[in-house]
Amino acid sequence: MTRFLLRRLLQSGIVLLGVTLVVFLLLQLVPGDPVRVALGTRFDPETYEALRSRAGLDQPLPVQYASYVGQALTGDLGVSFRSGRPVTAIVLERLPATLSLAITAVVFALLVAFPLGVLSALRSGSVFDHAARVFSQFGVSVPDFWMGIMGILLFAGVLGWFPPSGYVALTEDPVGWASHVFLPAVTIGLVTASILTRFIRSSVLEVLAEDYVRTAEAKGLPTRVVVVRHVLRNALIPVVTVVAVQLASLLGGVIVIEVLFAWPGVGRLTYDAVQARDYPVLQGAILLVAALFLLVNLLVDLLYARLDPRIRVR
Amino acid sequence: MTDETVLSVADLTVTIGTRRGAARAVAGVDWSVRAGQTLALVGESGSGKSMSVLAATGLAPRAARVTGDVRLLGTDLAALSAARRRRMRGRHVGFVFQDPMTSLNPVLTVGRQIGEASEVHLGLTRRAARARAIEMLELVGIPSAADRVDAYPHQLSGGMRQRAVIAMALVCEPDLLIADEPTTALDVTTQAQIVELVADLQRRLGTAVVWISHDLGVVAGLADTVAVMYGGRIVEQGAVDAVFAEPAHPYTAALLAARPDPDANVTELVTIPGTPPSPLELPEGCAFWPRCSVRGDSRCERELPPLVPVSAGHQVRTFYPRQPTGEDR
Amino acid sequence: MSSKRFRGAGVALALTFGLLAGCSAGEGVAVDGGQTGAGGILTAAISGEPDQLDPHHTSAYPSFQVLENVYDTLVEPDANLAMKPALATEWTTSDDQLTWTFTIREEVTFSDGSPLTAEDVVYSYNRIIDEELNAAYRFATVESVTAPDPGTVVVQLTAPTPNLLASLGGFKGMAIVKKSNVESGAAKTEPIGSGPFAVSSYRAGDSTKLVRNDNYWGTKPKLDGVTFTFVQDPTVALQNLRGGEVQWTDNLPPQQVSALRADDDLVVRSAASSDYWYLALNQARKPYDDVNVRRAIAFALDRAAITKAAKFGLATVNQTAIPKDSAYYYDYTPYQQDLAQAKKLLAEAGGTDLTMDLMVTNEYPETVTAAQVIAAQLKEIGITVKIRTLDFAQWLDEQGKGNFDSFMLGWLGNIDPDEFYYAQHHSAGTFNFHGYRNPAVDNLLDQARTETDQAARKQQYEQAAKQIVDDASYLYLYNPDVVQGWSPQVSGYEVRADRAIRFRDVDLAQ
Amino acid sequence: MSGNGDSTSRRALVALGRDPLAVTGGVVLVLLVVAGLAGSWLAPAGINEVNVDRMLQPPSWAHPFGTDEIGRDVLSRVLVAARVSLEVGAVSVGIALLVGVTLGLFAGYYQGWLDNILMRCMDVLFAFPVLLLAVAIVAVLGPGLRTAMVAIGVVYTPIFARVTRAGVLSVREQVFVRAAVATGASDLRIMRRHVLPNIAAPLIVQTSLSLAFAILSEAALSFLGLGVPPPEPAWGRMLYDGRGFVTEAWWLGFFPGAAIFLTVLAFNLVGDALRDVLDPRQLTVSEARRHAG
Repeated sequence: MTRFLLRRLLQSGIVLLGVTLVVFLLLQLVPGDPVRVALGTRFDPETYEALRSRAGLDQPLPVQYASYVGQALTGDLGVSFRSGRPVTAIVLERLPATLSLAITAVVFALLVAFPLGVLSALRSGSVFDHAARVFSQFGVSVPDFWMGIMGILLFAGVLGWFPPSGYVALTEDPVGWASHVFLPAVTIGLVTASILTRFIRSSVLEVLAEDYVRTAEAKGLPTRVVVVRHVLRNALIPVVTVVAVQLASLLGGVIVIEVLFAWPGVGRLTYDAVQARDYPVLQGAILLVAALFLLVNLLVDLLYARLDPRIRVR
Repeated sequence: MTDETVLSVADLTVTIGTRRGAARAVAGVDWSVRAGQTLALVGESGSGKSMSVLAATGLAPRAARVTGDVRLLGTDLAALSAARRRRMRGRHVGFVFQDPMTSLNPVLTVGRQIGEASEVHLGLTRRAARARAIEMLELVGIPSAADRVDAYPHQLSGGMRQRAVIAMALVCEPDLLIADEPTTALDVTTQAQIVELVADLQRRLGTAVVWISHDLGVVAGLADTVAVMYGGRIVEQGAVDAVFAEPAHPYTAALLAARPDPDANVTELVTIPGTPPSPLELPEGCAFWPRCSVRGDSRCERELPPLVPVSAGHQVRTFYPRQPTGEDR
Repeated sequence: MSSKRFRGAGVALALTFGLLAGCSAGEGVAVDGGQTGAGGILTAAISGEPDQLDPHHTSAYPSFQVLENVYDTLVEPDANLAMKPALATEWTTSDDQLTWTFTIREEVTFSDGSPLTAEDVVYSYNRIIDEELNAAYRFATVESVTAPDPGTVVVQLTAPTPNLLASLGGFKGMAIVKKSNVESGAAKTEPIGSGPFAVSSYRAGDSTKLVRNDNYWGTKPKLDGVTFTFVQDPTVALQNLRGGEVQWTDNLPPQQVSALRADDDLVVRSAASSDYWYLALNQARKPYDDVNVRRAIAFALDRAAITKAAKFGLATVNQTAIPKDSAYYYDYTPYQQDLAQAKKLLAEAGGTDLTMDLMVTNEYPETVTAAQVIAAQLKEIGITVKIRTLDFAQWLDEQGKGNFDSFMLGWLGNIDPDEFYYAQHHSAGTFNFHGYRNPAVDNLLDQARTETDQAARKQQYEQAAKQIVDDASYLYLYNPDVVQGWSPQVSGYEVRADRAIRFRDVDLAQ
Repeated sequence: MSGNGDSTSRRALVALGRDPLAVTGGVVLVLLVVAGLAGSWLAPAGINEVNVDRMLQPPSWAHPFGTDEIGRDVLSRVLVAARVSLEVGAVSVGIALLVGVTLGLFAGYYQGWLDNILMRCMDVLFAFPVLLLAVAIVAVLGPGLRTAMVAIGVVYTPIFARVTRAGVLSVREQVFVRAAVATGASDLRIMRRHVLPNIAAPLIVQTSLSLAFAILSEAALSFLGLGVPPPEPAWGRMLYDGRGFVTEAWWLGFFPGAAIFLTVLAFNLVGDALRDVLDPRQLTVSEARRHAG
């Protein structure tokens, strides 16, 4: 277990280092000089040099990279070209909005996908199963932003049940938050739900074909016990991973949905940074997202080990 | 030991709907097993031997359509509700399946898996079920059972797991134990131990056993009666001694000949040419005809031979029963 | 980075006040007169988000929307855009026009209670000059700023600058800041000014909240506070306004404005802005160096159609830069769409099968929309337009390098004719990226710059404008309207032609 | 094993023909390709026929999908935009396929340090949510059709690398590969003749599903204004342009979105059916990662 943990930690560390390299190199790939671009027309040599050296761009590349990583380790991701504020603070400010949206969406997705996936597997071939498969096929194929637009049209425009966009902090006004989070969360949630439904269905189907399920049935256990204790306990182990991966990528900010619903999360921040060519912010946001992603994956592996006794000892 | 029939099956037919049409896995099979007795069902894979047992006990896949008369301890199972059938099965029938590696749930301790049937059917508390599990583990000869009860399946060796599975099957002291090729996945030494264990437990508990196998060697020392199946039908059945001494069906004879002889060179295995028929495309006549060494006449190809008695309690399904020469065995 | 060009309000001259007729009836003064209203907090939906709140550093219009209510300048434009006293109560000019002496208002404090003195003015101006911040160009003729005593600021000039007041008071980029607030870096998020409101919270991506500054030197605001929320989507802003979540917005869906004007549940008002949008052709490149090619293109355009597509009619077609309401408006419309004339000119110039690159930017979606209409129109005279849509930063970069055949953009907030013409069309102009060179125009613009006689100045600018239009240096398209809407609860608000959003006199009926 | 591919594809085709969903998907795809090839020819009006006198008209006989904010015929633009979607999808998946398969082949075949380095690199790319990475790449290279293709290609490369590598690892140990090694065939020859044909099935499935996701990604990029620039019609871009008008002109949002949906659905249906036939147990990595982020 400890070895497993150490190996996974080391692996994640290496990947994270790679991520910083990619993020760092992104800036180098910008055609022309990012500082020059950042300055726009207001170009004068002195400001230019000042900004360059403030960004450390007058150093050789390896030195720049080393200091970038070094500073990143201490939580310093540089300052925004646009506002001059520390990137770390800017990015962290956006996290609660993204977090609350992502978690709501995943909870919603699970509420839909779990019964749908499990039941359609247990009744595979039935009308219900076909309906669930149609649902998930639609959900996987529908562009989420289109569904979002249609949702705004229907629920905000025609019916007027929910505000079409905007954000209220959960801590300030839970009811306002709930009414604002509904449309974006459902939009993302439905797409996530269809992915999960498929996955849960196939995972349950796979377990249903296992010998130990037949053994359990042979013991004359009630169906409920067979399904819950023997089928689901096994089938849901891989599902946990997929749910976590979904959550992790949602934490990265669902760019289009956040933009569409004016949700001030990490995704919107990334988009705004791209629009404003604010590379330090873009770098920081991407780095944070990738780090979060890796962290969640690491946690999932550990959780996996808790859930599956076969891994525990290894 | 009584003469009571524990499980009897009459005219059992199993049809499985597939995308490519209906497959007749079992076609009109009759057999029964009495308390304390062992019935061996023998045949190649796909012959319908497992399916007939699973179908009889209500474990056939959902796509299967089962007809026929099945009586467990005199009760017509078909007349029962699904839930009552399940309870009957769990209480009175124990199962041991082929692969101990896959027939245990990897995320539950063996103790829990052994005990849970006794919770459901005997109404034991979880704690009592655990004690019962330890008892059962001891019964099947697992050392330091009190520790092993909390082990996960992957922490046990193959032989130990199969012992645990047997313990699981016997936890409610069933009247019938169904062993579906329980030794196939094990090495030879362990095989012998498991066979010995089941025989021993049967003696002690008076359980009836249905032993499904493709290995006639195992069956010989174990069974009272044997039924040889091919293409979903019984082709020969009778007392084990009679059938082994004088196989009347060419298939039985071939199976006996294909048996690895411990004394002979292992590389010279005799095999039956050809492959068993697909349940989707069963021939009109004798299912064994395409592979048969006898192939008496064209009647074999067109007409299904009836099951005819050869001697008392010994029946065979062929137009050309082998003459009892005793040469082959 | 672009403030100079986009946010620079120009010289304050007595422009004709640009409110449309509809506004003058009953607007401006609360019905219940001077009675102190219920106060409350007004929520205003603005389309963009402040990048930061340091007035000297920011270049974003949303920042100035907020800062308008937080900071003061020495002088400020009134409703007619004439400069009136603010932090300075009065000022004198030396005979040689080179020394300006300002008297600073007494007992003005910042919102934290500390006094604002002449030293703060000197600090603020020198910060802009020394650090070459966005507004530094406004001090181009300033030699020094000094404070002989806490109540006096002296500005020494190198040349007569008739529009100095407009430079100092035209927008909040010239705000008087507090040294300690700036130097601690706090000004970016928690700026301390002397205006009617103070920032109480700034949450990026979400909202900025202001509370009433009880130390304010002027008439105390009636509102307890103002919350600025950012709503990018105009239909959403409208919905929020109708739903009562916000009480004011400048982000109404343009295509709905004419219908909304008739809506009793909302107040929608507009004013002609001094912004203008134009098409520029790169005269450093062939064949656009040929005036006939440029004129051919000018004749091919249907400005009304472009305006309708880009602004849904919320703009006035114009062929010169300065809007109709301005005292400097020059009525000159030589180019009515005339395809035959356009083709003839093009043929004379030998231009056939021309492919023209047109650079536009997502930052201003109307340029993207208009470009598609322009492309369709130029197709009629055989010019294939390749539209190139860029990020604004990239756009500026390309413009700076002269990498374009043509581009479309606007100038926002110019007031003085010098701001309309000099930088753009003088051969030494800083924004003359399209390479226009005409010595006669240079001469006129130079003269007009220091001409103190108003009539003569107007005439010089008219001559310059005529030449610029004839040469098709810029192909002027339209002057957009400033359109804002609010709830009938709101009283005391006026739409301003300079787009400044002032909530100091606003009241909110509960 | 050379006969394998032939019978596999025949088997696949027959099985697909029996699957009504796959047939539906296939028909939609054929229609799309027709629209892509002959869109401008089929279109009732020019795609850039601006007419400010018929702005934002609802669907009618003259304009079945209505007109947009500058009076262009939406139906014509939706038709012509099929080409862009298919082109971006094909080119970007082509890039991902080429690079990913090459990397996966080498990693899986040689294993050892090369494998380690290559796959760690893929892990790094995998650590970013799909759309975020694409947006970042576009931000760096500047928006446009070509950068969108490159960005989407890069994003989907690791999936192909992983699928390929997994296939190679299992095929490598099989007798015929070892036999080929024993006969002294060159590595490249073995990879081409023996390994590749045997991992074709998962790759075909992955390609088909990736096409769906690539088209979705392009639409998302265009919807953010980072994909195909105007005036060229692209479905995502049309949604982006029409965003401000959806409440009063639903057709601006509805039709281009429906076109994206149908296209993606068609590719998914065909891909799923292919998977059922060719590679029933394949875990579609892209599916779990579909969340464009």
